[in-house]
Amino acid sequence: MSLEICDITKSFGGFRALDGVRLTIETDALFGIIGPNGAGKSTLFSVISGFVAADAGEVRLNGNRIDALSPPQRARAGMLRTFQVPREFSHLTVRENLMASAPDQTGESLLGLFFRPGQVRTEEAAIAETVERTMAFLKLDKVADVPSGKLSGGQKKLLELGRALMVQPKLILLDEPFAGVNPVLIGEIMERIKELNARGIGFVIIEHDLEALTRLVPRLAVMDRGKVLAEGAPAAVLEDPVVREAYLGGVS
Amino acid sequence: MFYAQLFVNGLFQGLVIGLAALSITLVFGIARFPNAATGDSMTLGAYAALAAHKASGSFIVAGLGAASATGIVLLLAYWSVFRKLAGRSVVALLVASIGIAFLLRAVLGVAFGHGQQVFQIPLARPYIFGGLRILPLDLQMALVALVTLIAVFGLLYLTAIGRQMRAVADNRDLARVSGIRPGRVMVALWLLAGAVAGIAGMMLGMKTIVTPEFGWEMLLPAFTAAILGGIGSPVGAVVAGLILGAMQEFSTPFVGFTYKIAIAFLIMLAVLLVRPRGLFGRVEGVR
Amino acid sequence: MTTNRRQFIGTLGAASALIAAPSVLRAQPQGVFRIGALCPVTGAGAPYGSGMQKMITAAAEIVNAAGGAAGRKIEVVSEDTQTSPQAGVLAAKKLIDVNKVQAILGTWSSGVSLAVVPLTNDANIILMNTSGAPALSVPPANAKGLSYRFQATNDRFGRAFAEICAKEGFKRPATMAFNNASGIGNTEGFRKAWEAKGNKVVANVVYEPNQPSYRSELQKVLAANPDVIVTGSYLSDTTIIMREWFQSGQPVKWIIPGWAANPDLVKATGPEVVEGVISVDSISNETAPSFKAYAEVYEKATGQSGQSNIFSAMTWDMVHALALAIEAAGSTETAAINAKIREVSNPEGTKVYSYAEGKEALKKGKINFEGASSVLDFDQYGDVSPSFGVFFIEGGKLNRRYVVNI
Amino acid sequence: MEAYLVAIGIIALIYVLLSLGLTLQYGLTGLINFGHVGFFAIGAYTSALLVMNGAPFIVGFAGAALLAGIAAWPIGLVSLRLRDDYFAIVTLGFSEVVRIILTSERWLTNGVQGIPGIPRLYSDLGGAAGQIATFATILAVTVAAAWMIRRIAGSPFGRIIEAIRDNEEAVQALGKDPPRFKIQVLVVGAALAGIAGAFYAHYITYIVPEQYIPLVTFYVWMAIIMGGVGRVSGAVIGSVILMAFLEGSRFIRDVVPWISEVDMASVRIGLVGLLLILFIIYRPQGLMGDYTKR
Repeated sequence: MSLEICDITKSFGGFRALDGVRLTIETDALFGIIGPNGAGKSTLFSVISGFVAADAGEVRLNGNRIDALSPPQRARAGMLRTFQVPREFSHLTVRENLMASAPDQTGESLLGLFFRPGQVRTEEAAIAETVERTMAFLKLDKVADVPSGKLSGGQKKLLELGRALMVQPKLILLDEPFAGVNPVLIGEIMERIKELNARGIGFVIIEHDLEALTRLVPRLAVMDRGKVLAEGAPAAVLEDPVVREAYLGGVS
Repeated sequence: MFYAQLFVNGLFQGLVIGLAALSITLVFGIARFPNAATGDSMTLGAYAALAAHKASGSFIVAGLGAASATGIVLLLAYWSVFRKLAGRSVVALLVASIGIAFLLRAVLGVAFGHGQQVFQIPLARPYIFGGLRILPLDLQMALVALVTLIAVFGLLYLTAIGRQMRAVADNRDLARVSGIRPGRVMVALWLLAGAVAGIAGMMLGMKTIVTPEFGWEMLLPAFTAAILGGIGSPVGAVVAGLILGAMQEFSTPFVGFTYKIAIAFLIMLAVLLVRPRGLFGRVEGVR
Repeated sequence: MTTNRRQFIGTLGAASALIAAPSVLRAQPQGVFRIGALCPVTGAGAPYGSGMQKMITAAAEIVNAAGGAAGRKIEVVSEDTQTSPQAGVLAAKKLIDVNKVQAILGTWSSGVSLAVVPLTNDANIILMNTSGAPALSVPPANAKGLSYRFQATNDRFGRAFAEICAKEGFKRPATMAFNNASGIGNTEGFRKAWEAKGNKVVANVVYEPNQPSYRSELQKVLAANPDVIVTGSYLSDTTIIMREWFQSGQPVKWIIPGWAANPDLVKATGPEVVEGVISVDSISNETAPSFKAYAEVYEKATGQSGQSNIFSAMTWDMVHALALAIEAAGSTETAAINAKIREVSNPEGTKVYSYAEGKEALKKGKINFEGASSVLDFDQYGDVSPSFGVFFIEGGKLNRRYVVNI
Repeated sequence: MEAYLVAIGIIALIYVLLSLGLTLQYGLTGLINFGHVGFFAIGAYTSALLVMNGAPFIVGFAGAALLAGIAAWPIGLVSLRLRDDYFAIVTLGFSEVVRIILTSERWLTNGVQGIPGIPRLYSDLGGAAGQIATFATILAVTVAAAWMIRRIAGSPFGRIIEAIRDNEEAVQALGKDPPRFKIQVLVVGAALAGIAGAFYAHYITYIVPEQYIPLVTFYVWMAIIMGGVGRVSGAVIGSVILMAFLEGSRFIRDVVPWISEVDMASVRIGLVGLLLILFIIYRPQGLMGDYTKR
């Protein structure tokens, strides 16, 4: 079971954001991607999740090509993503954000809403229960009824993770989950990720914070200028001279 | 020959559409919203040109009057309305621009009355080129459009402020980082977009008659041309205006004179669905 | 929601009770006959509307000065239609329900008249309009015969055009119509009348308002090589068309309705362009004493000449015809008044030109009121048939050559 | 007096119905529909033509809702692919095309001559009673529509459309297809406008293409912006203010006599413009507060 990224290339105007990226990631792994600004990390996520179409290359999930699938279809296949800048539904409360994320609700269609009210009520009760558990797990229960636009940056990151969890994911792509988050909360989030991974959910994590990432993931890839420079265990990768040259700017 | 003549008629009408579309595309590219006040700005330009023409008897003065009056009024609109909406949604700006359109029309209606006004232009028989009738007035009009375009493109490509405008249009954040002051760019933008709309209004007024309502009707074809040309592309807007004008007239033997107005809409729809970035547009999508 | 529903039912009950209230509440004050002046004071009809309204008030004052009608004073309540059917309906509702008027006078555009006439029919009161749409003559609009039209229908205009066309010896007419009820009404009326004479129309073009140019439309019409073009047009589009036609250089004659081919057109295009254009207009009864009386009052009220607004001559006549019918009926019942309107306006009878004169003559026998806008004879549909003046534009002046009666 | 108020009430309720449709589309979902009047026109013509050809009123109204809804379908399909502002322009163009079709297809719509003599609701009850019954019917329909929209707003469906309004891509990232929701919203809002159109046709009894100009759309926008975007109470209050404005302008000349009659139409449209600008700048949440203050 794996996510395979084969020779993905993507240009914006004359700028080559991804240049033949090739990676294979086990879907139950904890996998990190690091790289400087503009290395193409977020673009890679957008290509994997279907928001940006690649110019060339293939994306396979469990051996099946998914390039033709729309972003929602990819999400329904169990591969969720979060965004670098949190995209909470700002006028909805935390609870509503999570309830909205539950999949396959009868009340999501107007016909179901008006003609199967009993079914809708039953489902709502079940979803509410799941939401309570998710909020407790992510320690969001204190802000359950706060409009999500008013949350702190870290809480928004947690909420994004929570929404993804509501969809019963197999693999979550986390885009900079620690950026702008206070250190205490970073520890918290890392614990949650480890717990979830232990339950079989895979993570691919883009991160700036090298130190945080090396504590979390057993394997990572380094990207620069749209290319993967190296891949492997953090210690080995960081010793790679090419990586040191490109990413760490020669700092020893 | 019948069709060739229709085609030529359309091209000259397309000049006005193209200039209006140029004003829209400048604003859309830089201020990032569809300015629904463009049509009524044209009306303002036409009245300003009328007044200047009556006072001076010179069409050059009339053109300058149209350009400066409309530019200044749009700049005032920017200062008093659009600037206050910075950071708000596109809807807010769009609705505000409709408000400005209505307000302009009302003021012009009260100030100049609802009766029609005309430019006192001596009428002349057409030149005939191989059976095609071409009016001297249309040729003069084309010259005015050409001068306007040269001025606009000169400004955009040869001056510092023009380069800054294009930089902001390309990437606002990048432009800010590189030290461009958006305030100055916006002032230049509104003056320029207003001046172009004003000239377009004067041309429309010279071809037809001037009433307080006449500019609004140009909005749909002008938006269409802006989209067809590719939002943010000045060259595209003008070329698309010409194409649109020609297509509208060319279609009349087949669809009649009523449905030719709907042609603009169908073209717009087709472009948006098939090639959203238009003829000359950048990659930036419409989705 | 429950409170809402209860409140709603309560309100509904109260409202029905009030409206179904005994007729005592609805009765008019003694000694007054109230009429509604429902004119296009704002909107597209604004150039005429306020003059029309003023003439209704002024004529009512004259009637009252002569002792009123059937012993009652005429009282006028004014409202604005905004030249919009929706606003017109609301205004008519107000006049009928709040002011309890017994007749509504002065609706102008066909859209407003067509929307108001069901209300006046329901309320069983008279409506007098100046609209052109043929639909107003027949049921359902005029199902009760309570609606009177003081303006020539568009159809009649068209027939006049055909008459002139024949008289001038044109053989190959084409038409150009502004795409609205009045524009198409004119050219369709022309086409029907012309084809009824066994002739053919070589081209028909309908064009849209507010176009930057009508060159392609013209091109199509001229391609048929007509010797005359008959239009159903307005001033603004006619201005553009005439200028573009002149520049095309193809010789052709024009027959244009008077509201488009007028001194404003000459001013807009210059005299050279419109030289020889034939302008057709329904003409007021300008030699009659009634017109003189009207024109005097109109000039005093507005500072403009009586000829500048034919619709206000019509509203002037409305009050006169209505008041004379009331006087003749000796009653304020709608049915009784309605029965007398044709009797006091149409021949046979002593010709009278003012209210006082008519009131006096009524004592002796039948009268025939001759109005300011026309001789005011209503046909079976309640339509007048005014005369049409045929004007030729010569050297920038409109010279009347002859008059056509349909 | 009462009958006049009932008449104003009927027109006001027609605007409430229109505003409710827009509240669902723009207020809750964020769709900038600038072509509302097109659906209003489709409803008016559909019901008028059906009833005048012998169909019962209920069929006329159902047809109006259905056809307006169906017309929204292709517009919905287009909306899937367009950004907000483009969608606004497309819908504006759509309503103009509707007007052009109504003008041109004379065999069906009688073109610019319009359709006179459209049957009124409850005409057999006679003037006052029929009027009250009409008012009661449209009130009942409006209350039902308001109830439906509140129900939608508080439902799983409502959560998603508000989520779409707040961030469409995030909704996609959760495995949900925004187009599915947008189309439903457009169809329901259009159907409401269609029903409003049917009421309008059977109340005014005369319809003509020139009644269906974009200004009507912007009247409705003015109503919801003044009332408060995304709230049922906002739609109601906004429509009441709009009606007071439209009818009340009869009295403006009494207050400011130096405005000539001819200029009143200009003053009216200028005030619409000014109010739009002022509300957008200084009170974007409207009088009743918008969805942020629910």
